[in-house]
Amino acid sequence: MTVASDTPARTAKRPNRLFKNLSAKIASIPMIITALFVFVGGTTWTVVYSFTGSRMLPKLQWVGLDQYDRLWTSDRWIISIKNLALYGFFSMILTLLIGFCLAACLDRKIRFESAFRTIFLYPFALSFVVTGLAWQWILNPDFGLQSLVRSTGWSTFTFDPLNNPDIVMFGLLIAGIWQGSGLIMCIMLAGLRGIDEDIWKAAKVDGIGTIKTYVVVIIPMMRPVFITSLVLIASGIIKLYDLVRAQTDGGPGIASEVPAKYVIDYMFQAQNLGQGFAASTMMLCSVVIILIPWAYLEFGGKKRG
Amino acid sequence: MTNSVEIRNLDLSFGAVEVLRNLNLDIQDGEFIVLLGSSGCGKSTLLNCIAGLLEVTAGQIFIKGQNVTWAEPSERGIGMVFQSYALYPQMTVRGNLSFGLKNAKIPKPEIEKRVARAAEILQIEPLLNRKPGALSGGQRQRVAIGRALVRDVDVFLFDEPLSNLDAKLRVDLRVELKRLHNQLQNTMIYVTHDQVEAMTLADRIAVMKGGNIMQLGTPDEIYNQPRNLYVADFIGSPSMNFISGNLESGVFKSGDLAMPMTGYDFMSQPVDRPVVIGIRPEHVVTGELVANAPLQFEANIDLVEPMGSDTLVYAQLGPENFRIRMDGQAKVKAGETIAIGIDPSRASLFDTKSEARL
Amino acid sequence: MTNSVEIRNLDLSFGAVEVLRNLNLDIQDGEFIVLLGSSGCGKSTLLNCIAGLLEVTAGQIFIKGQNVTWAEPSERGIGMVFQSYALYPQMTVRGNLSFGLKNAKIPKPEIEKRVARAAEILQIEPLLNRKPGALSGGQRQRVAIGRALVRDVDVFLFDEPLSNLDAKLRVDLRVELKRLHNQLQNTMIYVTHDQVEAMTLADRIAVMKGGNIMQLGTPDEIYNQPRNLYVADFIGSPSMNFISGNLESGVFKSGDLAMPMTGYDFMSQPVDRPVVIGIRPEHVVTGELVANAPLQFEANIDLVEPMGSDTLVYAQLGPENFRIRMDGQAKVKAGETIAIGIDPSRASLFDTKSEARL
Amino acid sequence: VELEVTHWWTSGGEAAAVAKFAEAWNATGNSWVDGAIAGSGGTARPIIISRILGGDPMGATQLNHGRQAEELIEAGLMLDLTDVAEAGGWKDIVNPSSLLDSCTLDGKIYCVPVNIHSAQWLWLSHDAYEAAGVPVPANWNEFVDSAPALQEAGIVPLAMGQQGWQQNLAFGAITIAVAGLDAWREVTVNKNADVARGPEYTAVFEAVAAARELARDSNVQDWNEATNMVITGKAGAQLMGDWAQGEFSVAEQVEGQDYSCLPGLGLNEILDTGGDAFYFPVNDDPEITAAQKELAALLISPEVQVSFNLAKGSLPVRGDIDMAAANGCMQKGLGILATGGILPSGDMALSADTQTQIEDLMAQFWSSDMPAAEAQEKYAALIESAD
Amino acid sequence: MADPATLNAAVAAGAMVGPAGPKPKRRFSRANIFLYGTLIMVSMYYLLPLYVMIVTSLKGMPEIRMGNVFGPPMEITFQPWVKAWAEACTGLDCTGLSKGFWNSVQILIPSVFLSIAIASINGYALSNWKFKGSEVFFTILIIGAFIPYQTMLYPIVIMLREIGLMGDLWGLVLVHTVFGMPILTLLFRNYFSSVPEELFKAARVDGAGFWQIYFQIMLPMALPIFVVAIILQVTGIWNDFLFGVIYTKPETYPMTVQLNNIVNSVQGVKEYNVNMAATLLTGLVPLIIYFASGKLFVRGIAAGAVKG
Ligand SMILES: Nc1ncnc2c1ncn2[C@@H]1O[C@H](COP(=O)(O)OP(=O)(O)OP(=O)(O)O)[C@@H](O)[C@H]1O
Ligand SMILES: Nc1ncnc2c1ncn2[C@@H]1O[C@H](COP(=O)(O)OP(=O)(O)OP(=O)(O)O)[C@@H](O)[C@H]1O
Ligand SMILES: [Mg+2]
Ligand SMILES: [Mg+2]
Repeated sequence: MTVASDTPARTAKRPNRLFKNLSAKIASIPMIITALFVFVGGTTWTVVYSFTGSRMLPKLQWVGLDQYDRLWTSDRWIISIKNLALYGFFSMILTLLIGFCLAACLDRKIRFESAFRTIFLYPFALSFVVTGLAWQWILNPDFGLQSLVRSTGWSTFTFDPLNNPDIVMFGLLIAGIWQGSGLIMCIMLAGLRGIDEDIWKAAKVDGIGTIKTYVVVIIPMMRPVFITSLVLIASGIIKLYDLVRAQTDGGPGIASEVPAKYVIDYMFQAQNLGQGFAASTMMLCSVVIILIPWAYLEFGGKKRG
Repeated sequence: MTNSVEIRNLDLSFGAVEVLRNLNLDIQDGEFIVLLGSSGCGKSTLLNCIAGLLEVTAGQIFIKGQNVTWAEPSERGIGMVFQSYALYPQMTVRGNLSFGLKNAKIPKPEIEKRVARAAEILQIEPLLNRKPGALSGGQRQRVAIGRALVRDVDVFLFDEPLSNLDAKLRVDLRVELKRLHNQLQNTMIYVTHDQVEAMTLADRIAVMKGGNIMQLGTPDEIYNQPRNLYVADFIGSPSMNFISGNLESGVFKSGDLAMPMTGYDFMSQPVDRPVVIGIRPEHVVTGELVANAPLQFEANIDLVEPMGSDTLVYAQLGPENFRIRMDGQAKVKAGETIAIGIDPSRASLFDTKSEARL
Repeated sequence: MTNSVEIRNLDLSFGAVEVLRNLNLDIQDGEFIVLLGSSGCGKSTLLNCIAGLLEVTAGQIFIKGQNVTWAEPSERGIGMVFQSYALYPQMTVRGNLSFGLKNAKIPKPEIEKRVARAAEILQIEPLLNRKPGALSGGQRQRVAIGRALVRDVDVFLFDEPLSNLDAKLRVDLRVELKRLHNQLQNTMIYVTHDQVEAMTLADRIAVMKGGNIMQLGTPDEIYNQPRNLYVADFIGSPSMNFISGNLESGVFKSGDLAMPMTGYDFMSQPVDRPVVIGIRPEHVVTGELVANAPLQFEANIDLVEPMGSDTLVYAQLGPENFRIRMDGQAKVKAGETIAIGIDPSRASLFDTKSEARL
Repeated sequence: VELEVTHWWTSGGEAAAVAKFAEAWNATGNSWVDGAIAGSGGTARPIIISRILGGDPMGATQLNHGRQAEELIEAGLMLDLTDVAEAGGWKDIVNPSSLLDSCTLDGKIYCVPVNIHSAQWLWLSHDAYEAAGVPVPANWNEFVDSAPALQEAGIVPLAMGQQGWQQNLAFGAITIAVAGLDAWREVTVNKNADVARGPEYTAVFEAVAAARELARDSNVQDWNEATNMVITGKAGAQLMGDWAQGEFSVAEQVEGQDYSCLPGLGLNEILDTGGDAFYFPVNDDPEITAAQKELAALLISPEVQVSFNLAKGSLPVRGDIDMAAANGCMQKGLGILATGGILPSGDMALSADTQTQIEDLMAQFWSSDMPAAEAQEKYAALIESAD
Repeated sequence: MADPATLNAAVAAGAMVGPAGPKPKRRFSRANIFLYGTLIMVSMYYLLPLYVMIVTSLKGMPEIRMGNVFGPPMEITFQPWVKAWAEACTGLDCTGLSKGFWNSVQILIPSVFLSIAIASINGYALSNWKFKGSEVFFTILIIGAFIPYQTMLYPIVIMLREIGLMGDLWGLVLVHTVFGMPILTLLFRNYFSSVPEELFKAARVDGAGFWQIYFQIMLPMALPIFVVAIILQVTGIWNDFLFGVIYTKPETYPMTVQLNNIVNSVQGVKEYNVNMAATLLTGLVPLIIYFASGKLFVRGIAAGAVKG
C-alpha cells in the first residue's frame, strides 16, 4: 500500500473545535452563568460599590476609602470581629477536638455505633433558627439550666451566658458546636475508616499504645481530612448569622454581634449600603485569606487530572 | 529444643465463620516457611494469630517455647511486614525504623546502632532521612523489612510483602529476601499466593485450603510428590495434566489407554480402584527423547504458545486436553501431530474419591 | 490493500507533556499485534488514539484505508476491551452486549442474533440475564470481549484485558483469546506489560519505550534478535546476562575473558569498539552438554531458586553476576562451582554507545 | 381590590390596632392582605425596602416617617399623594403640622401620617410599689430615689428590653428630662457636638449610667416583655413610648389604679411627635394606584383615626376629632399636644444610619460597664460625623 | 512461665498447659467503662435540646412558669402543637405555621429537583467531558461556595428584579439553585470522577452521546449520591432563613421565617410551649428525612467530603 495522504479520499478536515462536545457546553451554561454573573459579577459589584457613598440605593458616588475608615473605627465592627475571632477560634478547636474524639470512640468497634452516630449527627439536620431557639430556652436563667442547678440546693450557681456580655459568645458556642460537630465527626470517622488497617497492626507490633497511635501516627495521616474539616468549619463560621439572630440577636447590647449581622443590619436597617458593602468586602477578604492557603495545599501541591 | 514456633489445635472464628480449624504447625528454628494458598484460605488469619493481632478462639501458640497465646504482639518477639508496607507516612525512614525502639525505651545509642545495622543490611542508608512518600515501592518494602529487622526479633512474619510490586522488582526483592534469610538465619513465616515465590523461597511450604494445611513439605516434595489432587493441581503453571481412569492390578487404564505403572513409587500396596493420573507438562518428553520413554503416544497440536525460554503446546490426547512444555527453540505448529512420551515414575496417582496420593 | 490500521506521524501531547512522538505503525489485516512496554510508556495512549478516545495532536490514523483521524469512536469500526472490564453495572449481560447495537439503531432481530452468536462463541449463554456484579472476573472479561464481538468490528483493541485476573485464570483466558483470534481472524491490537502474554499471543510485538516503538517484530525475533539493549533487557525473565567489554577484530574481550564471536550473525561488518554482550540464562549450558559448547567457564553458585519446572541459579562469573536457567530436576547447591558453556551464535552483541545490535 | 399592607405591628395591642384599619378597609369592599413582619422596624424595614427595590412592591407599607424613605422617593419608587392630600385638606387638619412636613419632599406629599407617638413616658407598676411599701413616684427623680426600696423587695426597679432601640429611647427620654429641651435640640437637630460634649450631657450620661444599674436584673429582650414585667409587678417601672399603653389595655389594667404613666418622665410637660406613616410604592397597575389613594384617604379619615388610635394607644394626627373615649394616659398626651409642648422626633432629624450607630452605642453602653464619660465622647463623635 | 522442659513434655503428651484459647476479659474493663461513659455523657448533651423541646411543648403555660425546663410534663397537653400549627399569630395573620409549611414545600420541591438536576449534569460534564475553560468555571464555582452570602445578597436583589422574580417563589427557587450548585457540583463531580473512566470510554465506543451516557449509564449508577444530594438539599433549603427572609414576601414566607416571626411576636408573655412546638414542627421534616436515611447520608458525606 502506498502512502496516499494526498488523494482526496484520504484527507479529512479537522472539525471546528467550538462545536466539539457541544452538548457538554450547552449543559454547562447554568454553571457558567452562575459562576460568571452571580459569583464573579455579584462580588465585583459589591466590591465596587463599597467605594461609594451609597445609602438606601446604590449610587456611583465615589468616596474612596471613607467607608473602610468608618468601618474600622466603629466599635460594633471591632466587637464583631473580635467576637468572630473568639467564636471561630474556639469553634474550630472544639469542633475538631470533639469531632475527632467522638469519631475515635465510634471507631473502637463499639456496640450501638449507628445509634450513637445518629444521636451525634441529628442536630445537623436542624436549622440554626431551631438550634438557637432551643438553646435560648435551655440557657434561660429563670427556667433552664441555672434554675435546675439552683433547685438542687446550690443557690449561688450562676450560668446565664445569654445575659452576660462577657460570656455570651460561649452561649452561642455551645449551640454552634452542638449543631456542627456531628458532621465533622462523620467526616473524621470516614477518614479513620480510610486508614489502612495494616498501620494499626504495625503500630501494635511496635508496641505503641492506642492513644499514642492516634496522636503520633493517625492524626498526622489524616491531614487532608483535617484540612477539609477546617475549611468546612471556617466557611461556616464566617457565615455565622442565623444562629445569632435566633439565639441572642446580637445581645445583650452588642456583645454578640458578628460581621455577617453587621453587614445585613447596615445594608438594610441602617440603610447605609456603602457601609454594608465595605463590611462584606472585608469578610470576603478574610475568606480569601483562608482559602488561598487551602487551595494551595489542596490543588497546588499535587497535580491531578 | 528446636521448635521456634509451635501452633497447637488452633481454632479461629469470626462470629459464626470458622476460618481456621484445629490447626497444628511446628516451625523449626531458622526455617523459612511459606504459607501458600488461594485467596481467602486463611493465610493472613493464621499469620495474624501468630502475631497476636487476632485473638484465637481456641488452642495455643508457642514462640521459642514460651506460651504467648495471651501475650501482646510487641511482647512476642516477632516482626511483621505487610503487603501495603504500612509505613508511618509522616515520619522519615529513620523515624519509622526507630519508632518501635523508642517506644520500648531502648537507649539512644543502641537505637542508632541498630538502625545503622539494618540500613546497612538492606542498603537503605542514603534514604534514612527521606519520607516514605519519596520512596519507590521496592524501597518502601525494604524499609518495612527494616522495621522488623531493628527489633532483633526471633520470628519474621511476612504477609504477601511483594504483591504490590511490579514483576521485575518482585524478582529482585525475592532474591534479596532469600539472601537476607541466608545471612540472618532467623525463622521466617511468609504468606503468598504466588507459587513461584513459594517454590523459590521456602525451606518448607504449607499449602492451605479452607483453613486447613493440605500438605507441609519441601518445595521439591510439594512439586514432585503432591499429597493430594488439590496440591497437585494448585502447584505448577501450566497446571498438571490429569487423566481419569482405573487402576487395575498395577496398570492405569483409561479408554484405549493402558499404562503399566512400573517404576512408580506407591505409598502403599496398590489396590484396584478409580484413580486420576497426573503428569506435569515438562515431564512429557518429545522429540528424540521419546524413544527412551517407557510409554509413547501421538498427540495433535492444538495451539502453540512460544514463551521465549520455552514453548507451551496445547495438544489433544484422545479426548483429553494435554499441556506440554517444550524447549524455547522447538519449532512446532498448530495442526501437526507429534510423538510424546511419558515416564510413569514421574507421574502422580490419586484416588478419585479421597483425592489422596497413592 | 492489506493494511488494516495505519498510523502516520502520530503526535500526542497532554499539555506540555509529549507522550507520543512521530509514531508510525502499519498493522496488517488479521494480524495480532501486541504493544508491550513498561508502565507509562504510552501504550494505552496509543490505543486510545486509535479508538478515537483521545484527540491526536498531529498525524493521521487510517482504518481499513479510511482516514478516521477525526471520526467518532463509534464510527471507526473498532471494539475495545478494558482492563477493568468497564461493564455497565446496572444492565444485564444481554443489555451490555446490545447497548452499542441499540445506539446504532440496528433492528431488534438482528441484535438478538448477534448477541446469541457472541454468547455462543464465548460460552456465556447461561449468564445472559445476570448483572455484571454476579459474575466472576473471568466471566466479566468474557462479556467485555463479547461487547466488542457483537459489533462486528474490523479491529479489536485490548487494553491489558487480563491484568485484573489471578494468575491461573489469566493463563486460561489467554489461551481462549488466542483460539478466538484463530477463529475470527480479525485484526487485534493488544496492550500489555506482561511479556509472557506478549510472547504467547502476538503475531508481531511492538516494544515501546517513552512513546517510541523500539522494535517491531515476531516474538521469535524480539526474543532472539533484540534490536537494542533496551529490548534485550526488557524481554525475558530472569533477564539477559550482560557483560561489558570490547570487540577486537571479531573477538569479545572483557578482563581475562576472550570469546571469539565465531558463528555470530553480525548485522554488518564488525568494527572494533566498546560493546556489551548479552546471553540469555537458558542459553547457558551446564552438565554434560558443556563439553559440546564452543566456550567453557567455571562459575561459583551464589543462590539457587527451585521453581519446579526449572531451577534458577545465580552465579558469579569473574566479577559479574550471572543467571543460569537449569532443569527443574537439577541438583545444585549454593557454594558449589560448576562448569558452564556459552555458544556465541546464540548471544547478542550491542554497541555500548548507541545500544544498537551489531 | 386586594392591597397587601406590610407593617411590623405584631404585639397584642398593635395587632388589635391594625385590625381596625383592616376592618375599615374591608368595609369599603376591598380586601386587606396583612403583611405583618415580626420584630422591630429594624427587622422589617430591610424586607420592605428590598421588596420595593426588587420590583415587587406591596400595596402600602408602614415606615417611620422622616428620613427613612427619602431615597426611595428620590428614586421615584413612591406614589405621589399630593392630589389626595389636597382633596382631603390635610394641610389644615394634620396637627402638629411637622408631621406632614416630614412626608413632604420638594413640595409633594408622599406619605400618610397615621398616629403620633411620643417616647418620653415612664410607666409605673402600683403592685410593685405596694409590695415594696413605698408610694408611687411622681417623676423620674423620685423613681430613682425609690429604687433601693424596690430592690430590697426583690423587684427589678427598671425593666429594660435589651435591644438598642429601646435603650436609645430611654436615653432620649432621660436626655430631655435631665438636659432640657434646648440642649437636646442643639445636639439632635443642629448636630452640635460641642454641646454633646458639654456639662448638660455629662449629667445625662451619668443619669443613664445610674439607670443602667437599676435595670441590671432585667433579662428580657422585647419591649413588651419588659412591659409585662411592669404589668405583673415584677418590675417597678419601664421607660417606653406611649404604645406601651396598648399592652396595659390588653391586660385590662386601669390607669391610676393598676399603673401610672408619666409623660416627659413627670419633669417636662413635653413630648416628641414621632409616629408612623404609610407609604404607597409606585405600581404599574392603575387600578391598584387608585386603590392606594383610596386607602390613603381612608387611613386619615376621622373615624378610622379614632378607632385606630384608641386601640394602639397613640395620639391621632388630626386635632379635630373627639377622643373622649381615650383613657387617662392618652388624655394626658392630648393635653400636652394641645398646649403645643411638642418637639420633632429623632427619626426625622437623624438618618437611619446615624440612628443605628447611636443605637449600637447605647446597646453597648447599657449592657457593659462603659464609663459615662467614654460613652459621652463616643456619642459626641457620632453627632459630629452625622449627616 | 513454667520450666520449658516440663512444658514441652506436657505438650508432647497432648495436654493443654498454660494459657489457651481467648484471653479472658473482664466484661467491664476500665477502657470500656471510660469509652461508653464518655459516649453516653456526650449523647446526653446532644439529646438534651430535643428532650427539652419535646417536654416543653407538651406542657401548659402555668406549669412552665413554675420553672424546671427539664421536668417531664405533669399534664400532657397538645394544645401548644395545635396552636403552633394553626393558630399562632404574626400580626393579624393567625394561621400558625401551616401556611409557612406549605410555602416551604412549594419552594422545596422545585428547588431540590432543579438544583440536583443542574448540578448532576454539571458534575458529569466536568468529570467526563472537560472542555477548555470548564475547570476555570468550576474553580470559580467552588470558591463561590465559600464567599459570604452577604457580598451577593444585594446584587441578587437587583438580578431578581431585572428578571421579575423578586418576591416570587420561583425567585427563591432560583436562589437556592444557584447557591446549592457549588457544593452539589463538587459532590457529583467527585462521584462521577470515581466512576472508572473506562466505563465512559466503553460507552463512547458503543456510540452513546452526551445525554445517552448521562441517562443510561451514569444516572442509574449515581443513585447513592443522589440520595445524599437530596438529603443535603432538603435539609439545607428547608432550614434556610437568610434567603427566605430577604427574597420572599409574607405570603411566600417559608417555615423558618414564619417560625422566627411567631417566636418573636410576643403577645404578653412568651409562650414557650407554643414556641417549642413550633420549633419542633419546623425541624420535623429534615429530622424525619434524616432519621429515615441517616445511613446513606453518612456514607455519602464520607464519599463526597473526604475525597474532596
Ligand atoms: N474481620 C473479618 N470478619 C469476618 N470474616 C473475615 C474477617 N477477616 C477475614 N475473614 C474471612 O476469613 C477468611 C480468611 O481470610 P484471610 O484474610 O486469612 O485470607 P487470605 O488467605 O489471607 O486471603 P488473601 O490471599 O486474599 O489475603 C476469608 O474467607 C475472609 O472472608
Ligand atoms: N490525561 C493525562 N494527562 C497528562 N498526562 C497523561 C494523561 N494520561 C496519561 N498521561 C501520561 O502519559 C504517559 C503515557 O500514559 P499511558 O497511560 O499511555 O501509559 P501506559 O503505557 O498505558 O502505562 P500503563 O501500563 O501503566 O497503563 C504517562 O507518562 C502518563 O503520565
Ligand atoms: Mg491475606
Ligand atoms: Mg495503560
